[in-house]
Formats: sequence, C-alpha cells, structure tokens
Amino acid sequence: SGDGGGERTENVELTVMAAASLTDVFTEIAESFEEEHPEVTVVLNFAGSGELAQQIASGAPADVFASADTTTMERVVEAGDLDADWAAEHGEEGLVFATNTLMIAVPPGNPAGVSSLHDLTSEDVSTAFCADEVPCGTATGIALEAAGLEVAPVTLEEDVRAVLTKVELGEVDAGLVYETDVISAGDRVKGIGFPEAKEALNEYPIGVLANSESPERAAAWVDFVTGQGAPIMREAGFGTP
Amino acid sequence: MTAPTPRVGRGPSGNGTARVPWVLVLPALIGLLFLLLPLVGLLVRAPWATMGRRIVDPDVLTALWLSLSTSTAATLVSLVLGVPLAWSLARTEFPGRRLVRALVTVPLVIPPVVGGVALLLVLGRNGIVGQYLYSWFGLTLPFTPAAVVVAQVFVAMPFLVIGVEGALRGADRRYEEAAATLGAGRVTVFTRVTLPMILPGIGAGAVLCWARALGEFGATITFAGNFPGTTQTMPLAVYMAMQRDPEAAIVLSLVLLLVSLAVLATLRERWMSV
Amino acid sequence: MTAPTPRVGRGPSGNGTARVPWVLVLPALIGLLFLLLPLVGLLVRAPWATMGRRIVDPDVLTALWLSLSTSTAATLVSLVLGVPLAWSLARTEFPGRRLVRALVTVPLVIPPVVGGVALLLVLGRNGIVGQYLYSWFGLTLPFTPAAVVVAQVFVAMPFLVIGVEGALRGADRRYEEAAATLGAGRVTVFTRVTLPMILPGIGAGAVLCWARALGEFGATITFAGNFPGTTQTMPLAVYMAMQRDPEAAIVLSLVLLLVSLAVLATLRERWMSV
Amino acid sequence: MAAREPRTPLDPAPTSDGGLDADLRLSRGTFTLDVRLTCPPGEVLALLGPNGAGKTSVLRALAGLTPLSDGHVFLAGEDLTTTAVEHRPVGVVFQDYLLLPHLSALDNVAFGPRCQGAGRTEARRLAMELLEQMGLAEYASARPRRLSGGQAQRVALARALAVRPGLLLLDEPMAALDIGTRATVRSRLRHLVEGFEGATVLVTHDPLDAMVMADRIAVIEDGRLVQEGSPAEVARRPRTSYVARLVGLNLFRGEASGTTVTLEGEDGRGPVRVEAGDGHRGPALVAFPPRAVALYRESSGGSPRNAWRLTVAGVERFGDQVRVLLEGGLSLAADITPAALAELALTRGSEVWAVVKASEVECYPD
Amino acid sequence: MAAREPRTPLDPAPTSDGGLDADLRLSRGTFTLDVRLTCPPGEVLALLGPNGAGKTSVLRALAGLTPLSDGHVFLAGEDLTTTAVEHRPVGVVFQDYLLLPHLSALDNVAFGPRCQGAGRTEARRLAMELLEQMGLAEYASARPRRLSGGQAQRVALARALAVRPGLLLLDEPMAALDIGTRATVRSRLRHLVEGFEGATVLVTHDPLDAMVMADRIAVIEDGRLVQEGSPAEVARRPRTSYVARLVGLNLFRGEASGTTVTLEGEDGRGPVRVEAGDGHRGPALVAFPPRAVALYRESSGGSPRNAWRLTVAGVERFGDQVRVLLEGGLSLAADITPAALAELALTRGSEVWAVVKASEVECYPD
Ligand SMILES: Nc1ncnc2c1ncn2[C@@H]1O[C@H](COP(=O)(O)OP(=O)(O)OP(=O)(O)O)[C@@H](O)[C@H]1O
Ligand SMILES: Nc1ncnc2c1ncn2[C@@H]1O[C@H](COP(=O)(O)OP(=O)(O)OP(=O)(O)O)[C@@H](O)[C@H]1O
Ligand SMILES: [Mg+2]
Ligand SMILES: [Mg+2]
Repeated sequence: SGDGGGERTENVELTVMAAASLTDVFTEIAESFEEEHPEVTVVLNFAGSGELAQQIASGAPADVFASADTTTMERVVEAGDLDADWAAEHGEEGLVFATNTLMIAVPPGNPAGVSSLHDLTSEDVSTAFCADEVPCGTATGIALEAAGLEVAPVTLEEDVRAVLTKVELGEVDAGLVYETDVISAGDRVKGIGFPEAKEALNEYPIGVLANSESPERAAAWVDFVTGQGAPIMREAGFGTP
Repeated sequence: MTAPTPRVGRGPSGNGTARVPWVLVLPALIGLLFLLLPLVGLLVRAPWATMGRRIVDPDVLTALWLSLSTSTAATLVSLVLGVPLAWSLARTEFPGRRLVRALVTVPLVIPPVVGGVALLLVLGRNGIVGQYLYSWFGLTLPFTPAAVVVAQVFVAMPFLVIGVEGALRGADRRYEEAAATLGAGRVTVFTRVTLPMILPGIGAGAVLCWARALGEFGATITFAGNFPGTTQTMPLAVYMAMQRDPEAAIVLSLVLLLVSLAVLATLRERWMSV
Repeated sequence: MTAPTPRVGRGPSGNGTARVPWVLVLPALIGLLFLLLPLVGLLVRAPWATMGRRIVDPDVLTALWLSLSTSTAATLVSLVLGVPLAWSLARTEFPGRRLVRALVTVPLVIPPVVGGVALLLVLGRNGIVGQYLYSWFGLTLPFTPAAVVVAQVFVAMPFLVIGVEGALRGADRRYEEAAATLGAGRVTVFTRVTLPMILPGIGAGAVLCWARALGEFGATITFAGNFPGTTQTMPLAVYMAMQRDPEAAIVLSLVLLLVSLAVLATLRERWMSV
Repeated sequence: MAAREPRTPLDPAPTSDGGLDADLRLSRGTFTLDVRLTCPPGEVLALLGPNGAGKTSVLRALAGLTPLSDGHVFLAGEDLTTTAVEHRPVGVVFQDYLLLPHLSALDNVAFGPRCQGAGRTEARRLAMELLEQMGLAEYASARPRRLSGGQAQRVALARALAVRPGLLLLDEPMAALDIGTRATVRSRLRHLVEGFEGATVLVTHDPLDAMVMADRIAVIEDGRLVQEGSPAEVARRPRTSYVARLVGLNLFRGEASGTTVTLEGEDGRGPVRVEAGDGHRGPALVAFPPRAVALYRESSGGSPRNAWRLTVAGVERFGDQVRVLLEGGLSLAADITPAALAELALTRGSEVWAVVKASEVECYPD
Repeated sequence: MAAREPRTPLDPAPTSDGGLDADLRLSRGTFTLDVRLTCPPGEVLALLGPNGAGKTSVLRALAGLTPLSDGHVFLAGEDLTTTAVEHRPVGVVFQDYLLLPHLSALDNVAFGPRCQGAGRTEARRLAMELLEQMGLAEYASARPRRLSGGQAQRVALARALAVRPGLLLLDEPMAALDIGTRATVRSRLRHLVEGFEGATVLVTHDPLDAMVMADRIAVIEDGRLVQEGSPAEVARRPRTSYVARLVGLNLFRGEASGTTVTLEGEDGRGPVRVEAGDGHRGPALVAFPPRAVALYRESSGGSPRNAWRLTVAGVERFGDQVRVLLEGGLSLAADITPAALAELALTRGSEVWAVVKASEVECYPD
C-alpha cells in the first residue's frame, strides 16, 4: 500500500473494516466508489464489530471503521483510534450513517400464528433473540421494555444472522431480527413489523481511523457512503439519517 | 570376511554424558514457546485488579460447570462410539473402507457453524430425523444441554477416532493372535489385549477429544443455541463477553484454561504413562 | 498337575466363519452414521440447480487455494516443530514436564477467537513481540497470509503433538536401544528408527492437524483478518456467505469438504497403512 | 519321502480317532508349504527342519492363524479346517513367546482359563499352580518386560498348558532354557504328555529333545516332508544330509549291489566303494556314526573292509572328545579321543586313513 | 567362588591391555548383579548360568544400556564406564533379535556401518557380503516380519558383526539356529574370533557351543560369579550343581580326608563315603561322569571301591544311550546301553548296586 501522502497517481488501497451485517451493501457501494475513483481499490474486511475493534486496537492497517453499534465505536474512540482531525469535523463519536429497525421474523406459513410482539409471550411460541451483548440484543431489550413485555426466549444468539437461521429452519416459531435481514432472506422468512421497533433504532456509526495512511481518501469514502450510498442502503432496508 | 580389526572407540568419543540433541531440542523449544507466548500475552493483558470479583460471578461458575460436564459427557460418548469405529477401520476389511476413513474427517473440515446448521438440518425440529423424534416422542433436541453434547461429539469424535486408529495400526498384531489361540474371541481380544496395549493412544485421543469439545463454539451456538444455564458453555460466554468487554473475555478464557490445565495435568500423566 | 483331559472343541464351536462381533460393530456403525448424517442433511439442502455456477466463481477458487496452501504450510511447520516437541515430552525427563505436557493443550481449550486476540497481543504491531518485529525489521504479521499460517499452527499444532506423543509412548523402546548399540546417536535413532516406527501415529496426527488448520476460523479472522485473496480462507468465505445466503455457505462447505476428502483419501491410506 | 496321493471325494479324511490328521497347503510370499502330518492321540510329534523350512508355518496353520489355501485339519475326528482360532482346542507356545506386556506373569497364564469361562479366583489358582511347577512362583506378579528370556519362555509354556489343549503346539519351547530347567521342563512335559489324551507337535532344534520326548519325528525341508518315523528309525537311517547332521551320522547316497554300495566321489575323484553290514540292490543310502571311524597314519591290513585315504579339513574339540573333519573323495566326520589326536599329530591338511567296520555301516533303500 | 576384593583408590583398574575388564554392579528391581569379568584381547568368554542369573543384564551393562550403580568397564585400556551407548565400540546380538521392523534385512545390517559414516553403497555392499556369508542373500530385501526365527537371528548376527566391534556381545546367538547353520555359524564365528583382536562375550545354554568356541568360561548364578576357568577346567571340576549338570557330571560336596570323602547322605540316611582318585584334606567336591557308573543287580566283590545300593528314580533314553536316575542316600545319574538296561530289567523303584572306580572320581577343594 501507499507510504503516506496518498498523492500518488498509482493505485492506492483503501481498507474498510465493516460489521458483517454490512457485507452486501458495502460490497455494492465499493464498486460504485471504485468507478468514481479509479486510482483506489477498496479492500473490505468484514467481521463482527467486536473483533474488528480488537484488530484496530492491535494496530491493524485500516482506514475506515464501520460498526454495527455505537458501543463498539465508543471503545474505538476511547482507545484514541479515530482520526482526530476527521473526528473534530464530523463528530467525536463517529458519524451515524445508517439505522436499522427490528422486525419479528417467522418461518414461512407462520406455524405459531404470530402477529404481534405480545404473541411472543405465549408459552407455546418458542423465540430466539440476540444476546444482550450484541447490538440487536440491546435493541431487543429496549423494544420489549417499551412494550412492557417479558419474553422468555429459548436462546440468545451471538448475532442476528444466527437468529435468522433458526427461524428459517423452523427451529423457533419467531425471532427478532433487523428489517434488512428479513429483506435479504427473501421468502425464506416472513417479516412482521411492530410499533415499539421505532423506540429501538440501532445506529451504525462510521469513522476514519487514526492509522489511516490517506485520511483524505478515507473521508471521501465516508462521504460517499452517506451520499451516493444512501439509496443503496435504503434499498437493503436500512434507514438513513 | 577375513578377521576384521575391531574398532575401539567410535567417533569423537564423548566424555560420557550424553550431549543434548539440539537438532531435536531446538525446534521443540521454539514450538513450545510459540504455543505458550500467546498465553503470556493474555496473562499480561488480564485485568488482575478486578479478576477476583469477575471469577466468582455465579454465571461464570454455571457456564464452567456446563462446559466441564458436557465435554466430559461428549468424550465418554465419543469413546463408546469412536473406539469401536477406529477398530473397525483399522482391523476389518470392507468395501469402501478407504472412503469411510476419509469421511470420518468430515466434521474436522466442515466449518463448525456449518456443522451446526447441518445438525439442525438433520436433528432439528423440522430435520430429516428430528421431525420424527418430535412427532413420535415429542423430543426436540436443539436448545437443550443434550444438544450441546451432540454438537461436541460431532466436532470432537473424529479426533478420537483418527488418533486411536493410528495407535491401532502401530500396535503389534501378533499379541492379538496369541490371545486368540488362548480362546479369546474378537471382543475379548479387543477388550483384554488390544485396548490395554493402545491405552496411551486412546489417552491421547481422549485428551484431544475432550479439549476440542471443551473449546467448541460454532456448532454449539448454532445447534444448541446460547442460553445461560442451559446451553451457554464457557466458549459461548467468552464470545459474548468479547462483544462488550474484551478484558472480561480474557478473564473467562483464563479461567477455562486454568481448569482444563488442572484436569489434564492430573489425568493425563496417569493415563498416558503406561 | 496330573495329566489333564484335553478339551476338544471350545465353547459353542462355530461352524467356521468368524461371527461378526456386534458389540464392536454396532457402536461403530452408530458412530459412523452420526458423523455422516449431517453431511446428508447438507447434501439434501444444497442448491443443486445453481451449484455449478457458484463453484466456478473465481473468488471461491482463490479462497480454496489459500486454504489448501496455508493449511499445508501450517501442517509442515507443525511437523517440524511439533514432532520434536512430542519427542521431548515422551523421551526426556526434565523438571516441570508434567506441567509442560498440560500446557501444550492450551490452544485446544482456548476459544479460537480469544486465541486470535492473544496472538494479536503478542505478535500484533503493538504486541509484546510484534512491536520489536515492527521497529527492528519493519515486519507486521497480522493481516498477511503468514498470519493465517501462524493462526493455524497455533490452533492445530497441539493435535499433532499430542497424537505423536501418544504414538511415541506406545512404541517399543528396545528397538531404539538396539540402534544405539549400532552406533546411532539420539538424533539418528530418532530419524532412522523412532520416526519410521511411529509413522502411522505421525500420519494420524498430521491428518488431524491439517484438517483442523483447514477448518480454522476464529483465530484466523481475528488475527489475520478477512481480506479476500490474502487472508480469506474457505471457512471465512463460508462465514461471509452465511451472512447473506446460507445456501451459498452450504455450497462452499461442500466444496471444501470434497477437496479435503479427495486429499485425505489419496494421502491417508498411503501414509497410515505402514 | 512320504509321497502325496491326491484324495478323491469318495475317500474321506482318514481321521485317526482322537489324534491329529492335517493336510496343510499354503503359501506365504514365495514360500509354499505342502505337508501332511498325522499324530495319534497321546503321542508327541517332533517337527524338525532347517531354518526357514516352514515349521513355524505348520504350527500357525494348525492353530488357524494362517489360513490354508487347501487341505484340512482334523482333530479327534472333528474337522477344524475352518474353525476360528479362538475355538480351536489348541495351546501354542510361540517362538518369541508373545507374552501380553500389560499383564503380570500370573495373569498371562490365567488369561486362557478366563477366556474359557473360569472365574477369576479359579483361573488364578490354576495359573499359580502352573507357575509354581515351572519354578516361577516368585515372578507371578512380574510384568513380562522384567523377566529374563528363559523365565518368559517358561511363562509362555505355562500359559499354553493352562488352556488344557487337545492339541499342544510348541515352537522351540526349550531353546532359551538353562540346562537344569530344561531337564525339569522336559520331564514335566513328558509326564504331562504321558497321561495326555491329545496330540502334541513339538518344534525343536535339539535332537536330544526330539529323541527323548517324541514318539514320532517328522522332518520338513523347504516346505515339504522329507522324512517321518520313530526317533530310532530316523536316528539310524537318516534320509537327508540335514537329518544326518542332526542325529550325528555320516550319510552318503549311492547305488547298492549286495553289500557293496558305490558312491559318486566328491571333488571329481571318481566313485568310492563302501561295504555295508547288510545287502540291498538299487539306489541306497549308507550311514555310520563318527565314533565308528578309526584313524590311522598308515594303512593296516585288518578286518575292517572300508579304508579311505582322506585329508584333515578341520579339528573341533567338544567335551572330552575331538571331532576330525575329513575330505577328499568323501566328506566325513570322525570322533576320536584327545589322546589319539595327540598321538596321530593331526593338523589341517594331514593325510590319514579312515577305517570303518562294515558292520557299523547301515545301508537302506533311498 | 571368586571372592570379591574391594579395590582401594591406590589400586587402579588392572586393565588387561586390549581386552575387557569389567566390574559390574547394578540392581534391576529386586535383582542385584555384582560380577567381575575379564577377557583378554582376541579371546572368547562364554557366559553360562541358569535362567534369570543375570547374563542378559551383564551384556546390557557392558553395552551401556543399563547404567551401573558402581564399578567400571575398561576395553583395550580405555575407560568406557560412562561412555554413551552409541560411542561404545560394541556389537550386540539381542536375545530377541530386535531387528528394525521397517527396514529390510539388508538395511538392518547396513544400519551400523551407515551410523559409522560409511556411504550408502559401501554400507550395503558390506551388508550384502555378510548376508551372503550367513547364507541369507536371497532374503536381503525381506522385512524381518517375513523371516523365520532362525533367519532373523542370523540377520541379527550379521548386523552385530557389521559394526566391526571391539567387543562383541552375543546373547544366545545360536539358540534358534538349525543344526547345519549352527555348525556353519559356529565355525564362522570361531574363524572370525581367531583373527579378531577384540574380546567376545558369548551367552549360551549349549555346553557344546561353550566348549567349542570359548577360551574361558564364566558361570554366574543369581547375579554372582560362581565359577571361572578354561572349558576343560570347568568341565572336569564343576563347582555347583548347575555347572555339573551343564557338563554332564555327578557332583557332591563333602569333607575330604586323604582319598576318602565323606558326604552328608540325602534323605537323612547318614553319611556316605566316596573313594576318589587323588587325595585332599578339608571341604571338597567330588565329581564323576554318568558313564563311569556301572550298575549291577548283585553286589560284586571286584576292584572298584565305590559301591552304593540305590533306587531307580527314572529312566530316560537319548540317542543310543539310556540314562538311569538313581536316588536313596546319593542322587546320581548313570549312563548305560539299552542292552544293559534290558538285561538288568530296571524300572522305577528297582534296587541296584551303583559301582564307580575310584580312579574315575575327581576330588578337588571346595
Ligand atoms: N527390567 C527389569 N526390571 C526388573 N527386573 C528385571 C528386569 N529385567 C530383568 N530383570 C530380572 O533380573 C534377573 C536377571 O535377568 P536377565 O535377563 O539378566 O537373566 P538371564 O541370565 O539373561 O536369563 P535367561 O537365560 O533366562 O535369558 C531376572 O531375575 C529378571 O527377572
Ligand atoms: N509373513 C510372511 N510373509 C512371507 N514369507 C514368510 C512370512 N513368514 C515366514 N515367511 C517365509 O516362510 C518360510 C518359512 O518360515 P517359518 O517361519 O515357517 O520357518 P521355520 O521352519 O519356523 O524356521 P526357523 O527354524 O528359523 O524358525 C521362510 O522362508 C520365511 O522367510
Ligand atoms: Mg520358526
Ligand atoms: Mg537372557
């Protein structure tokens, strides 16, 4: 990769670390970005937000970090890994570029006849949630609190994808996942919206990293995601601020 | 051959004490260092100040107990099923044996998460076999401690099978013949002769199997889910902690490590030094 | 003893053909079935229609090649470092050997993701050792194919070490003594006598090691990252596919499986049937 | 040589009731075995033969450890040809003992009775009894690794006896035994065998063992039976040079015509005549013991009708005797006293007259 | 018995130049070994002793495989006491051969030369030569598993010789050999040893091997040296009943007073007197060969001065001789001809007169 400056005309790599749930959209956005900036090759590194934060803390050579939740971004900020100049301009806690709302996902045919959040409290409905430690779990907690409901899930999954798998295979009768997941799963699950979801918006912050060898290009990527990328995000089911 | 002049003294005759064979000891040291350095990293990074408090957390103890009991159960199941399987692969001839031998390694190569999915496809509520378990006996395996054991057996048993098979192939079969002439049938030969003779190999295999089961994550979380007290084993707890608080994850890992080291240091020397 | 009346015929004398020892064959069959049923589940669920198209995807081939080459490299490194380590544990006496033997199992028990973190703590650019690698040689290990190999060696080498140690303990040491009287030093005894005699055990250990390296996910994604073409091995590709399209993940897993089965069916029968 | 007659299906196996009747044909690599053996009940058959002749292969085949390609094994009228190893009423002492390394000497011996359903205590009691008889009581709890070679062999012997076999197979059971133990074990075996109703096949290299213990001797060479008979018969009338060396006779092959046998001379020296004690016509073997050979510096015109001028090829002393090896036309050995040796002043290359009385020379059809 | 004199530091090891001088003390479990052996260069020391006496332990200690707890090993003036096994110029034939199972016979033999730095071709050529001399050329490429017991043992022998050892250690190298091979190997070994400058220690159970091959014989029992001497000395004047049986003599311990020796009678029958050929005073041993014993139904008043009335305890035939075991006051063996046996009509329990000429009885200090 380039050795500083970033003023070279030859090909430059831009490394973006992004939460796994952004795989589809970022892959698409990166293609558009490369069309507009032919000198740049975007290298995407997807993993769980927590693992990415760990890699950044260990000095990973990355330019941009897009987290699936604000908590993880806070950890990166605390460690001083965000580019100071960029942060001063766009926000100390990163820039929220997308939101995601929860939906109830049920297997096709909805065997348990779920139609509302309240139905999940029934003993006969087995439910899968995200674990409290991961962003969708936090959101789930907030939504349930807002609805004033107590639900006993059979499992607390490590990520939203795992919840979706259980629903798809019919192992549980319902699960709380993001709207984006319901969309990507096509007709393998059926999504059911519920009003309390608005209380529990999950926010995706993005930021330029202190380690970046070309903060300008990194900033350009962030701009591109929030600008031209927004329609792509919305198409996938994300909300954009 | 005409009468040879005998050699007296051979090579640069040593002064007596056997020299250290560096060609062997050096790589061994490097290997050991490499395996242990990361542990040092964890120890350095561990939040010693808050350590005590974190460890006595009842949730941690629950997860630890679940881990130990399920992985021990998985090892026992693996021994019961895997040792005969290894024996069949090493001591009998049947068509397609070569393929079967390779197939045994399937769970090793499959990414554990996919393995978990595969288990769901077969043993889940709507699975190929699971649907009958459900409709006939009202049994659902996923989300129970039994599912944890199943996932661990699936992932860890091949280690036992392959290890034991290697030991069987290395064993001298003439002792088995001798036992047969004394009237021992194949089963008696197996239990009274073969088994005791390959005990070090079985010990090694069981250690691998137990350790692999203890560290199992992907298949467990996919097939058995993650519910504290029921299916949340230590690795799952570690992963969850990792999401929020990497230091807590390190503490949990160290706990897991300490316990397993204690178990292994106690058991292994006894098992393996036959 | 006064002249005994000899027995003629023993037990319910067989009509000749050795009966099948069900006590052994039955658990073996159950074990095999258990290991293979999930594979059947995957095969049933696989999207056969689109299979061909998905497989020839160049990204898949890149990941596959990376997986095969890194896990083979990891196995070679493990052999070079691990076999001497196993030898040291089995054939030499040193203080604390018992503890060291248990410590070798550390990477087995540590959840791989934590293992990856530990590797970062030690070999990362700010790590205990890594910072010197960086400031002295300008080397950064993480996020390179070398890091993939390091992660795999860390996770897979213990399988080799423990397997080979078991084989060493099961071997008859008197052959080593005989070789020593012929003038063979410890190293020669090791290479020309011990090694060939425990070849089946080493074969089994290497198979375990290779398979474990091939399936390695957690430590790799943490320590080496997930860069297509550089560090994205098949299990990582499977993980990514899982995020958007579980069926694609199944296809990738089946590809990985097929290739490893082919490799193992070819190599193993040759290695292990000494 | 016992000629093999192919048996037709109409001619069922001639089972010597209670005894062993085996027709063994098999191949191991390039080696092929084709041997027919019988042993009446209660008798001991000694199996002799040079290294690699197939003695161990015979025992393995009888025990069922090496499958036959053709032939049969009958014991006490029962067809064991396809019986599994563990169901054959056979006790085996292996050439390299094969004591189970993880069991004590006692448990090795108790192993067989246990397999036959004896209780733990009962089996151990029997085993202890046998060990005591072998003089090994104090090693009962020792692992095989801690036993000396001879101790291990005796434990192996006890182990084979412990299953009360109908057929006892012994592969050089005395090779590693010291002279005292050997006498004890030999007499113990003989004693056992005397009241034993089963058959015993004993492989040994020691002619003394064979002579003392065996009722019949079978000699195999290169996978084929070359001689069979009572010890006395074999000792008096060896049919091959291996057997002759075994029983310590000088043996020659020739053409008899009355009491004169014409041998082809060695070293291209032309035919040699031997006068024998009894007459015969046609291809014949002649044999005489080394001690029947007298050596003289000068030809003497006495009564012995055989006198050959030969060269000394070597001198070996053993015990209180000296054996002189002679060659030149005939290769033979002569046993003389050290005093005679000194008197004759024989060294390598000396020429002597070897004289043998015709009455000492056995002649029998080839 | 060779009494052990503790050596002071002022009295350095009397290294028999070029030869072996070993003082071996060690314990293995409950067994302790304490033996002092010397063997001049170019000579063969035969080590005899009952099973479990410690012969193999001696060889292991000499080879450096079992560490000494005390003592020393000097060879050709060089102190090998602490030399590592692989640096000792020693060739060993193990009692159970221990051929490397993964190497062909040829490579087993070539192993030693290779370790000593010979090239692959050179080592193989030497190995092939040795195998040919052992008559095993056709088995060069065979794995040990495919060899018969005797073939394996010869390969082991070739392997030990291939390292051109300064000290050759042979643990029953002929036990599994057939009679023909045995003669060949024996003469080959002797031939080798004749021009061989090193020392050879040979463990054997066969007195014939010991007599033919050894320059000196050492007998150990229960880890201690009980007799040492030339074969003739040992054969004529055994000091223990084991040695007496080995060389085939009747041996008794008593008190000499002139040519009369008084033995303690067995079975509480009171003392027995024996007239010997030569006189002596004090504790003494008397020995005579079984063939010197004549048996009579009736007491005859002839010249022999020893005549005892004894009971027949057993009869063994071997070869063309019959051995009668007698007891009752004295236990001894008598060798007679089958004809004599028939004439005397002896069976177990018969009473006979055993008569021995005084000139046949050796008497020597205990
Ligand atoms: N590894 C061992 N540990 C303990 N005791 C042993 C060991 N090996 C041998 N012994 C004991 O040491 C004694 C001497 O054994 P050794 O093998 O030297 O006898 P040996 O004279 O060679 O006998 P043999 O003629 O039967 O081969 C025996 O009593 C044996 O039981
Ligand atoms: N497993 C095998 N595979 C191939 N050939 C073998 C095998 N075992 C033995 N042989 C060969 O078969 C022949 C007979 O062997 P066997 O062991 O029966 O001889 P033996 O008469 O017992 O000899 P010894 O007196 O030396 O023990 C030998 O030439 C040997 O090389
Ligand atoms: Mg044999
Ligand atoms: Mg011995």
